[in-house]
Amino acid sequence: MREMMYRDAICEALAEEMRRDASVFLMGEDVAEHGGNFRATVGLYNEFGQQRVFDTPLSESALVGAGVGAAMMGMRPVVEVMFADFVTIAMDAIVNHAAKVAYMSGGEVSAPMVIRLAAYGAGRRSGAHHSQSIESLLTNVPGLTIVMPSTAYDAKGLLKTSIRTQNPVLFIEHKMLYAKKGEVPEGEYLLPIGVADIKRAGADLTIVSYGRMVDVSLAAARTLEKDGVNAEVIDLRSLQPLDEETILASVRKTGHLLIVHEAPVRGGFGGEVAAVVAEKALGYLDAPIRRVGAPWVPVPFSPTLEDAYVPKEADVVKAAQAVMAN
Amino acid sequence: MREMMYRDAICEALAEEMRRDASVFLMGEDVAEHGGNFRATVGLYNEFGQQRVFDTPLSESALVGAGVGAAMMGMRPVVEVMFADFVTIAMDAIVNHAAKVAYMSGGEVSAPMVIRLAAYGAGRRSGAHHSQSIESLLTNVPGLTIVMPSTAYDAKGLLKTSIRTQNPVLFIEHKMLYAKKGEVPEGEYLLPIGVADIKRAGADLTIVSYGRMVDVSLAAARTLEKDGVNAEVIDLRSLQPLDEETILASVRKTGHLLIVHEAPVRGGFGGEVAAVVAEKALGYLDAPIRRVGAPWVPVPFSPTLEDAYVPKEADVVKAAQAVMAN
Amino acid sequence: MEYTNKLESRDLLEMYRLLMLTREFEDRLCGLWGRGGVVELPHGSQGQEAIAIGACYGLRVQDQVLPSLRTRGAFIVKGVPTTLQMAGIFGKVGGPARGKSTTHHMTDPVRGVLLGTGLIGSDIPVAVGAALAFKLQKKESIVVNFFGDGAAQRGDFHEGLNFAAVFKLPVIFVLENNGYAEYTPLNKHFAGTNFACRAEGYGFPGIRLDGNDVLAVYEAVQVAAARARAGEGPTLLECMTYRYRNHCEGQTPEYMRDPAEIAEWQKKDPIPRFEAYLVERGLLNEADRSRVYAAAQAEMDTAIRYAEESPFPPVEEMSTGAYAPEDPTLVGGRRI
Amino acid sequence: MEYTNKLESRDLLEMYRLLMLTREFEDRLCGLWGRGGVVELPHGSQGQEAIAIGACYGLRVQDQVLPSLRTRGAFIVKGVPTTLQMAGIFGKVGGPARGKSTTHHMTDPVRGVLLGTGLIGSDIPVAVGAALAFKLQKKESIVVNFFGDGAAQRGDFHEGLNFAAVFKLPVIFVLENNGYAEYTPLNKHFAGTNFACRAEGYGFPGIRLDGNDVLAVYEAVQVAAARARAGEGPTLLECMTYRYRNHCEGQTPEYMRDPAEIAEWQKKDPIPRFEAYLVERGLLNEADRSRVYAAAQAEMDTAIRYAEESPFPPVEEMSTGAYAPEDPTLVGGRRI
Ligand SMILES: Cc1ncc(C[n+]2csc(CCOP(=O)(O)OP(=O)(O)O)c2C)c(N)n1
Ligand SMILES: Cc1ncc(C[n+]2csc(CCOP(=O)(O)OP(=O)(O)O)c2C)c(N)n1
Ligand SMILES: [Mg+2]
Ligand SMILES: [Mg+2]
Repeated sequence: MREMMYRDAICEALAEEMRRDASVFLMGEDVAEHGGNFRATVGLYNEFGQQRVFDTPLSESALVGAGVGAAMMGMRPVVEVMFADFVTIAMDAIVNHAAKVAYMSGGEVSAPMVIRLAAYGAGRRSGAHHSQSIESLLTNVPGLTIVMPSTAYDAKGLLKTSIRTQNPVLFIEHKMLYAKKGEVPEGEYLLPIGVADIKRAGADLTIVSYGRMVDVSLAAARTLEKDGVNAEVIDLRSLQPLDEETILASVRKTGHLLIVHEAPVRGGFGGEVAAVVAEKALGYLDAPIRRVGAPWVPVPFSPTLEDAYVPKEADVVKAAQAVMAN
Repeated sequence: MREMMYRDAICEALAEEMRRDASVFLMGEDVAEHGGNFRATVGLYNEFGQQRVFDTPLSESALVGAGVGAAMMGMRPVVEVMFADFVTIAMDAIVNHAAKVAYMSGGEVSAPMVIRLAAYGAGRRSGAHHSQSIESLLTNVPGLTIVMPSTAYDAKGLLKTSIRTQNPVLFIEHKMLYAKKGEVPEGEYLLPIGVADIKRAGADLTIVSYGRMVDVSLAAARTLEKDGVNAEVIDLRSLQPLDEETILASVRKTGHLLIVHEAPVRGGFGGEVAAVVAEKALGYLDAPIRRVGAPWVPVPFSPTLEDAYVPKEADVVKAAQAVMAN
Repeated sequence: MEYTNKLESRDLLEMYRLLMLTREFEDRLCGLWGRGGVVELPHGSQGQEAIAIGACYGLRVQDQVLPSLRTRGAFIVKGVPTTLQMAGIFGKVGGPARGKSTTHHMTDPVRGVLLGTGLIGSDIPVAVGAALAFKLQKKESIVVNFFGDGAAQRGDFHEGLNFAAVFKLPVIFVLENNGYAEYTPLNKHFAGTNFACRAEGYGFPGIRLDGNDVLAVYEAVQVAAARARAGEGPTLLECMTYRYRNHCEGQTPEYMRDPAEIAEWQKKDPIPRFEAYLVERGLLNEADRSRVYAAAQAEMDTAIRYAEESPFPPVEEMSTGAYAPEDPTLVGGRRI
Repeated sequence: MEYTNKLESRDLLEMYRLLMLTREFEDRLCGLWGRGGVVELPHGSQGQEAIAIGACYGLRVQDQVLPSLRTRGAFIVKGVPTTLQMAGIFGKVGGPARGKSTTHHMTDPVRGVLLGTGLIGSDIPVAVGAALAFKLQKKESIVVNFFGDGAAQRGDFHEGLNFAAVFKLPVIFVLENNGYAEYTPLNKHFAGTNFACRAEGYGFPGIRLDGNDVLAVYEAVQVAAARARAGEGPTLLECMTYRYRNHCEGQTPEYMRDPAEIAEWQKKDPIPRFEAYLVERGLLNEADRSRVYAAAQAEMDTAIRYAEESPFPPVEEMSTGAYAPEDPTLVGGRRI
């Protein structure tokens, strides 16, 4: 099958949806001629022109707020917020406006828009302000949909769906995945949001992950196999909606759960996953639930420190062994 | 013992600390002559004058950002952000500046400041934008301290401590607690942050809660007593640091855990508590962990809807019974 | 006075009726507060009605308004029924979103009222985004966004106005400068001499005008609207005014303000002023005045009765509606 | 020229040295990029050095600066060792915060450099807050905050400047207008004619000046500083300039820009310009020039060697330090 990079899959999804629906447009900082800080919008300006692909002032709050206004008036904005860390500037527009349109209007209006956070996560020596995993700042906000793809295939299919939903979607891309290649079929396809993907089937241990940590978990699963531990790796793909069924079915089968994300452990989304299982499949657990995530510090800059900060295969393997030891 | 209202306990804490330390000052919208939207700063302007108690423009981002700057230069600002919902506007100053000062400066500087969110929570028919429980927007951010007092006594002791710590503290007050009376001793006292309080001892069921839901949990515990269920109610008092030991000791004793907060369940801080227990005391659990929280919608305005939205004693009792049924 | 001169007698009388109705709405509402029934905290706009009426009269149905807390008249001119507004204020199912939302920030997509927010100033970028939609859709519609002097200190004011300027969007910013943000007087939150000059910093016209002169507001908005419809971009109108009531109900009107200041502004009340103009032009006499007033009273009687009789929303509706319905093949999983 | 006239020859020569050293720092850094060693992405300030040097020369030790991404010279004038800066850029333990932070936003409390942020524009309120502290502490110190034309479109610019105005804070806002925010040219993010006029909207002076004239910048900052120290409040200085390099390393310098535009600005380069002035005043000859240049080269050799030799920080340090140490009787529980 055709191979393409995660960033190109995103770009292709945008192009296809813009061709299909004239109300879709893209705005953000340097997304037009420059093609986006992470080069995920290259060529769109040339194809669609400046009416549909345009740069905005350095104003993340207005950028997202204007997206909400445009969405309420019948457009389908795709808004690129350059680094996910910058979402803190647009929090109000997201939490207090976009997320509340449907409910506050009694269903008369909605805000169908995609806010692409391009990108989250550590690994590029960018320091504390350009490296955060910020998803759990947004996971307690009713009205939002939160998608975090881990492969080119998922990114394309989920982005196309995100653009077509009737509600605001946070589409959170990992900066270390943009250059990652993966199989993407030629024709059009959509992937449903809210359906986790079992990236690797296994019988002994359930590893729940999302975003960049899926690959780390998969690598760990391969290593664990050598130790005789057959791990199932579930890629949540979206945190909201959460596919509880896939998680629960797996845990009922394996009896062991490990949750892996890049965000710090305390207050991270892993707690939610653990809580769902501790409520709905407690009796199936043969061992304590463990979580792997970053330590409780900001993302450090220096390579040695940053590399130590990001959860690695060895961390996942070690935690998995601890789970299996019970 | 002397009785006083939660709001007056807050005011007294501020006054005492301002008398003690000339670097403490208070700023916010209408905190001076008006005495604060929730009347928790009445009289401070008269005592301390406008150099130390002053109103600011309607600019929450600058308000908190300026607090960070002042704190770095040796002051101890107490900043009042009127409704907790407005913290979304100051997210960047909190998450990307205040929280990172100590780490990014390698310990050379810190930002000792208190950000009073006055106030969070539903119950006043204020609609979706003035009623949210926003704590879990902040619980995954290393560098922050998060305090949520449930009584006048705790509010005073914890606020005084918050002002004296070396790091930024989010001090989150519930609007329905301001008029609640409680015993507050005459003399000075401090309460340690990070130490949960067992508001009611019990042997059968652990209820973990914080903020306004502590009273609701206590009421439920009294009702449950009649059914022969002896519930222990733990008031976390601070979410960061989290007092894991008190939670774990209780669960090891009771074998049953119910978590109660006002924020929506999904992505709420209850997940974190559940995860800690599912990792560290799983073997002691005799029943699935349950959580009580708001439904997955914005806070509605109409009294019938808002009353149905906020978790109530009956909800806690029902969930407790479900836990105990196992 | 290009536009004002085109107003016919019936327009002037209609504006007068709208002013009276808005005042009556606010007076009745504030009067009811504390006596049961009213659930939404009133933020009375008495004294400021000329801004809403002058600005919205002459807008098209498709034009969108985004009112401030203090722009009751915008809902009224846009035709949002007073029954619906009052039922909303009472928290009843007959109100906006069947009671889920306050009327303060309600939307009425058909009549052209955009969904606002309780976060003062945050609606400015949203209004700008609606104008962006109009531009992209090549529509002739415009957006009129109202906000106060307090809101003008929010970062969103700055980002929103600059954004609108860069893309030459069809939006009019109506700044209701009533000299206070809650209890903070202007001189404690602003060190400049006027807000209108801020427009220069974005590259479009800013004008300060008498917000208690309904025709001056009408004229200024019509000029700005023509500019906006012609693709020439936004305008900032700083309308000088004053509110008689406190920031919201619950205190005496003169709480933290000098009663003399209030009295001084009452002399410039927009309603008697417009009345005098109409009388002078021979368009209104005492009997007309009484008739208009009686009609406003009657309408408010009806609205209040409607609000009282409307039931509270059924509890089951509370937990639904956070999302617009989705095609189930697109979105699965559990929404909780 | 009240203040400039007071500059002695040695001041002028020192400013020249600082300009040269800053340019050399940036050139060497950009040259090293991509060849191993340099970890922090360089955002070269070549062409803009006169702003930093002019603004910071003449500040007191206690005065705080908060540099932009493009104000290398501020660190240099403030005396932050080039060894420390370069080690930081290399991600070494000899850098700021022992490698935990980039140098872009480093702090040096003793020399008077405030901790910045990677969120462009968000440091403005923080600088204002530092000035607030000075005011409350009744100190004579001031804060100088640097940021670009892009940053001036952030809400924090607006809130920060208004806040400073209301409280008459001792802060100087130095806007480095280099005509671009990343790849977006000014005319795509700004529809006004200048930024200086925005100050009027807050009620303090705003001045546009030639940012490539080190003495013009010095003079303007000194005037503003005197004003600030006298308790008269802030000033906005819009310094017109241009950067030769791209937004950051990684593209060719002329990426998305007209090479003619770059060439045009190179004619106005602040360093030859100041050189010519010094030569004309008889303060500098070719030999001096070479000596200063050689010294800058030598200093950078040392800095780079130091950076190369400094070890990477020990991994154990990564997970500590999110909090300043607390009295354990005040804070317990688990920090994770
Ligand atoms: C972001 C935000 N900050 C503070 C408040 C609280 N608040 C409500 S109205 C108001 C004052 C608004 O002043 P102005 O914009 O002048 O409008 P006015 O009430 O005078 O019409 C404040 C501070 C709020 N609702 N939102
Ligand atoms: C809040 C925020 N938005 C976007 C960025 C990405 N970014 C970094 S520098 C920059 C442009 C800054 O332009 P300007 O302020 O003019 O400074 P210059 O680089 O021209 O010196 C942008 C958009 C950022 N770091 N922070
Ligand atoms: Mg006002
Ligand atoms: Mg620039």
